Amino acid sequence: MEFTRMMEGNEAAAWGAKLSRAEVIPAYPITPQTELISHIATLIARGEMKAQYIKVEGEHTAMAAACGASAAGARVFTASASQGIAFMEEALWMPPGRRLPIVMCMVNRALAPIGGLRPDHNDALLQRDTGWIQLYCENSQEVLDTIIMAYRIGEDRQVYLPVAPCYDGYFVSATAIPTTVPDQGEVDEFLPPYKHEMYSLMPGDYRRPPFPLNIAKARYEVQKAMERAKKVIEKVDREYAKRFGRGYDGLLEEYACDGVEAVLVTMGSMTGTARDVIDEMQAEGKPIGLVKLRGFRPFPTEELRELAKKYHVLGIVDRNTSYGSAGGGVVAMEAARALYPLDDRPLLLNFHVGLGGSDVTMRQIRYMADKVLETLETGKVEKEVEWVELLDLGEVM
Amino acid sequence: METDKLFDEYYEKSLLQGGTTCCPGCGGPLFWRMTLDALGPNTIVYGDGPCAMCAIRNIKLPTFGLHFSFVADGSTGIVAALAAKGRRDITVVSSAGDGATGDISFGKVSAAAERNENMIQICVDNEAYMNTGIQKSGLTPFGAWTTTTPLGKENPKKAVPMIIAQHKVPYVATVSVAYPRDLKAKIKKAKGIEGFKYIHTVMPCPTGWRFDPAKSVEVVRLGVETWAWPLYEIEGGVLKLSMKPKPKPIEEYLRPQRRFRHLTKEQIEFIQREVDARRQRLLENDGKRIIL
Amino acid sequence: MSQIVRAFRPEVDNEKCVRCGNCQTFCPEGTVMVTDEGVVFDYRYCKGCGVCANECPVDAIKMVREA
Amino acid sequence: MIEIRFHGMGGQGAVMGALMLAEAAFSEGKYAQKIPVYGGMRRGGDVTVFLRLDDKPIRRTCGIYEPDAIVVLDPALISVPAVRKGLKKGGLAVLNDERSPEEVDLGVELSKLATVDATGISTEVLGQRAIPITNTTMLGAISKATGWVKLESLFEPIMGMFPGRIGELNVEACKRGYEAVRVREA
Repeated sequence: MEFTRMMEGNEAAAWGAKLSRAEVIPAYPITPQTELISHIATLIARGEMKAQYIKVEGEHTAMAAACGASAAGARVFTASASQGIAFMEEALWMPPGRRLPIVMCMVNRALAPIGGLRPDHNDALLQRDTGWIQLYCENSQEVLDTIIMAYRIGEDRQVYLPVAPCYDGYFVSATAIPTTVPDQGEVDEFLPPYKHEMYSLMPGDYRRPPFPLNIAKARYEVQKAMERAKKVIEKVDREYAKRFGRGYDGLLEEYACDGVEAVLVTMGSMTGTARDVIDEMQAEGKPIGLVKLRGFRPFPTEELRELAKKYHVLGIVDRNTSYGSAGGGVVAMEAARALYPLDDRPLLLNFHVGLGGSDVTMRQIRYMADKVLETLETGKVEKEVEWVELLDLGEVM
Repeated sequence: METDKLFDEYYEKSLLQGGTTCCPGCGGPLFWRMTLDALGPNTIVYGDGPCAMCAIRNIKLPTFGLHFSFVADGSTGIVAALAAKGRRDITVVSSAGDGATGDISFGKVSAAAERNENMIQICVDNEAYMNTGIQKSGLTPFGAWTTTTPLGKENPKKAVPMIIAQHKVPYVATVSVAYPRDLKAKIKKAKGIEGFKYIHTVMPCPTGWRFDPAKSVEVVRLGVETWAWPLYEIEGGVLKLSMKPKPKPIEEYLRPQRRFRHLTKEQIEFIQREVDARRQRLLENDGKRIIL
Repeated sequence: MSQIVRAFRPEVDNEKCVRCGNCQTFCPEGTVMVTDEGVVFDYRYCKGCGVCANECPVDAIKMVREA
Repeated sequence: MIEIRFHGMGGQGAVMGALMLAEAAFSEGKYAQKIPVYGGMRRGGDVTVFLRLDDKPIRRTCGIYEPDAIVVLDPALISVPAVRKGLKKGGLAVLNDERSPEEVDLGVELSKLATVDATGISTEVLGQRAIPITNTTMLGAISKATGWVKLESLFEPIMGMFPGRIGELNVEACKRGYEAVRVREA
C-alpha cells in the first residue's frame, strides 16, 4: 500500500531499489551513501526485500560485480560517492560499453583534498564522458521516483545504458521530508521484470553482443543510444506522472518562467532553495525565472536552444569547477556549446557556488539572481565567471 | 578432406574451438581443453586480459570478461545473479593470469575468498606479464630474467596458493598440464565443493621463458620432478601432496629455460637450497592441517 | 583469423606408433588425433610447435620442413 | 514557516530528536523538513540540525542562519556564541538548563524562553551516561513550551525509533520534560 512519511534521501533511495525489485546489490560504504546501503541491508535482513547484497571490498569491485550480475540477467542496484566514484572510474566505463542497464546512485560529495564530506557535483561530473545517463534529483521524493524511472529508461531496448540518479549528500541524502512510497503492485505494473535481449550468460541460451570489429561504430551506437534516451526519459516521466501523480518534466523544468526574460539555471538540491528565492523576487516584481537542469547526460541541447529563444540571460550555477577550463564550470561549458550555433545567443553568466560541500544560501542565490537581472538591463556581461563564495554575503556553513 | 571432416566433428563436440591465437606451445589452450572436459557444458567462464585467455575466445561456453584488473569481481556478480535466479546447477569459473591474481587484483581475489564466493578461481601462472611483452610480476620466480628484471628478479615468488589457503576456503590446489589426470581430478573435485575453490596452474610459456616450444610439456613436467612446482591440494585446511617424486636437481628445470641462463653457480645452489627446504617443509606437513 | 605460419610440420610413422595417445593428450591446439588407422594431424590449425614429437615415447613423430 | 535550529553534542540525539519532532508535526498534518549538519558519525562532537515546519511543502534546502527558534540539548552549549548566533528578535529558545528561565539571558529579546533540566530527567529515567541522551526529554519540553506539536503526537515517533522497553522509558522522559519545563514569556 502507498504510504507517506518523513524520510531521508538515502532511505528513499533504498525504497526505490526495493520497489524496483533490484536482485543484486554489490556495494561498498562511503559517507554520505552509507545509510542507503544500511537501509537496504536492514530491508533484506527483515525479509522485506529479496536481493543478493554483496559486501564487496571496494568500489571498483562493486561496479565490476554489478556488470557481471547485470550481464547474467539480474537487475542491479548500487551506490557510491566522491572518492568511491573516482576509485570506480575504470569500472564505470564498462556498463555503457557493454550496454548493461545498471542503476547506481551517485550521492554527491566533494572530492579530496580540497573538500569536505558535503556535496558538490565534481564527483559525478567527472563521469560525464563514460556513457552513464545522469539525472540530478532535488529531494527524497524525486530520488525514490527517479530510481524506479531509471530502470525503465536504462532497460528500454532503445537505450540499454546505465543510469545514475545523482543527489546531494546531506542536503538530500540525510534531509528528511514527507515522502510518498508508492504501492509495490503499481510499481510492478509500471516496471516489468528485467530482460536484456542482447545478453544471456546462461549455458544453452548464451548470447552477448558481438565483439565490435568497427570500434568507432560501436562507440557511435552508444552515442545514438544516449540521443534516443532523451525521448525515452521524457516518455517514462510522463507515464510515471500519469500513474503516480508526480512528474519532473523530463530533462529540464521551467519554474515560474511566465513572462520573464532571464533565468537562473540550477542543478540538485539548491533548486529547492532557488524556488523560494525566485518566488520572493517575483513577489517584489522582479521578472526572473528558474530552470532546473535535471538531466545532464544526455544533455538537453535542443531544449536549451528552445529556452534561448525566450530568455536573454542565462545565469548558470555550477556546483563544480574545472580547473583551467575554457571558462567556468562544467554545466556552463556544456551550455555554451549547446548555444553556440544559434544566431541570436542569450548572454551567459556562470557562478561557482557550494564548492567543496559548503551550503548554497538564500542570499547567495539572491545575489546571483540580481546579477542576472542586472545583466538583462545593461545587456553586458560584467564577469563571465564569478566565484560567489569569495564574496562576503553572510554566514555559510 | 576426410581428416578435416574428422577434426570438424571433433571441434563440434569439443568445448574449445580449434585455432586459437595463442603462441605455439602455449599451455593455455591445453589447460582449458582439459579443464572444460572436466567441468562439462553447464559452466560460465569469467576472465579477460591475460594472454592465456587468448584461448577464452575459443571457448564455446558462455564467457564474460571486463578487463585485466577485474579479477574475481565480475564473477562475484555472476554468482550473485545465479543465486538470485535460483540456478544452483551452473558452475562459475573465474580466471586470471599471475599478474592480475598476484598483483593488481590481489585484494579482489582475497576478498572473494573471504566472502567464500561459490566459484572456481583459477590462476593461470606463466610467471610474468607476457601479453605486454614479458614484464616481472609478483609471481615471477627468483632469478628469472624479464624485460623489467634484466639481471634477474631479486625477490622470491609470492606464494599465492598458500596465502589463499589461509583464508580458510574449502579447497586450494596446484595443477600442471603435464599431469592431465591429476588436473582433471582436482577440477572435478572443485566443481563438487560449495564455496571458493582456488586452482593454481603452471602455464608453460615458450615465448617468455625462452625455450623451444616443443619442450612445453617437458619443462613443466621437470618443474614437478625437481619440486620447483610441487603439486598439492589443501582441502578443509589439510595439506596433501599429490605426488612425491624423487627430486631431480633443479638445474634440469632451469637449464632449458633461457630466462635463467645468466644464473651463476652460487645462485643455482641458492635456488636448490630453497627448493630443498620447501620440499622438506611440505613433506613434514603432508597430511596435516596447515591453516593457522 | 590470420593464417597459420609454420616452419615445420609433424609427420608420423604409423609403423613405429604404439597408439599411446600422448601426442593427442598434450597437443596444445587439439590438432592431433589417434585413429584406428594411426595418428592424423589437422594441418589447418597445427602451429608446428613440436610438442607431439617431443612427447612421443617412441620417436614416431618427426618435424619436417614445410615445403 | 518556522525555522528551528537544534544544537547538541554527538550522541545526545539531536538528529533523531529533530526527526521525531518532524514526524510528530507531519502526523498532525504539517509539512516538515530535517537537515543534519555533522561530519562523520563520531560521538562527542557538536551537532547542528535544521528543522523547518510549515503548512505547505518545504522546498528550500539550505542551512538556517536566522532561526525563529533554537533548541539546545546540552547546558554546556548555551554559552557558545555560535549557538545563539542569528537568533531572531522575538524568537524562541528551549534550553536544557537547570536554571529558571529568568536567570538566563541569551542577549536577544525573545518572545519565549523555556528551560528544563533534561540532563537530570534523562539521567533519572534512562540512567546515567557519559553523554546523556536528552532528546526525548527536550521534545516534551518543546511541546509544552511552543505548542508546535501535541505531546501525544510525539509518542508514536519515539516508539518507532526505540521499540519496546527503551521506547517506553523515552516516552516517560518526554512526559517528564513536558511537566518540568518552565517558560518565561516576554
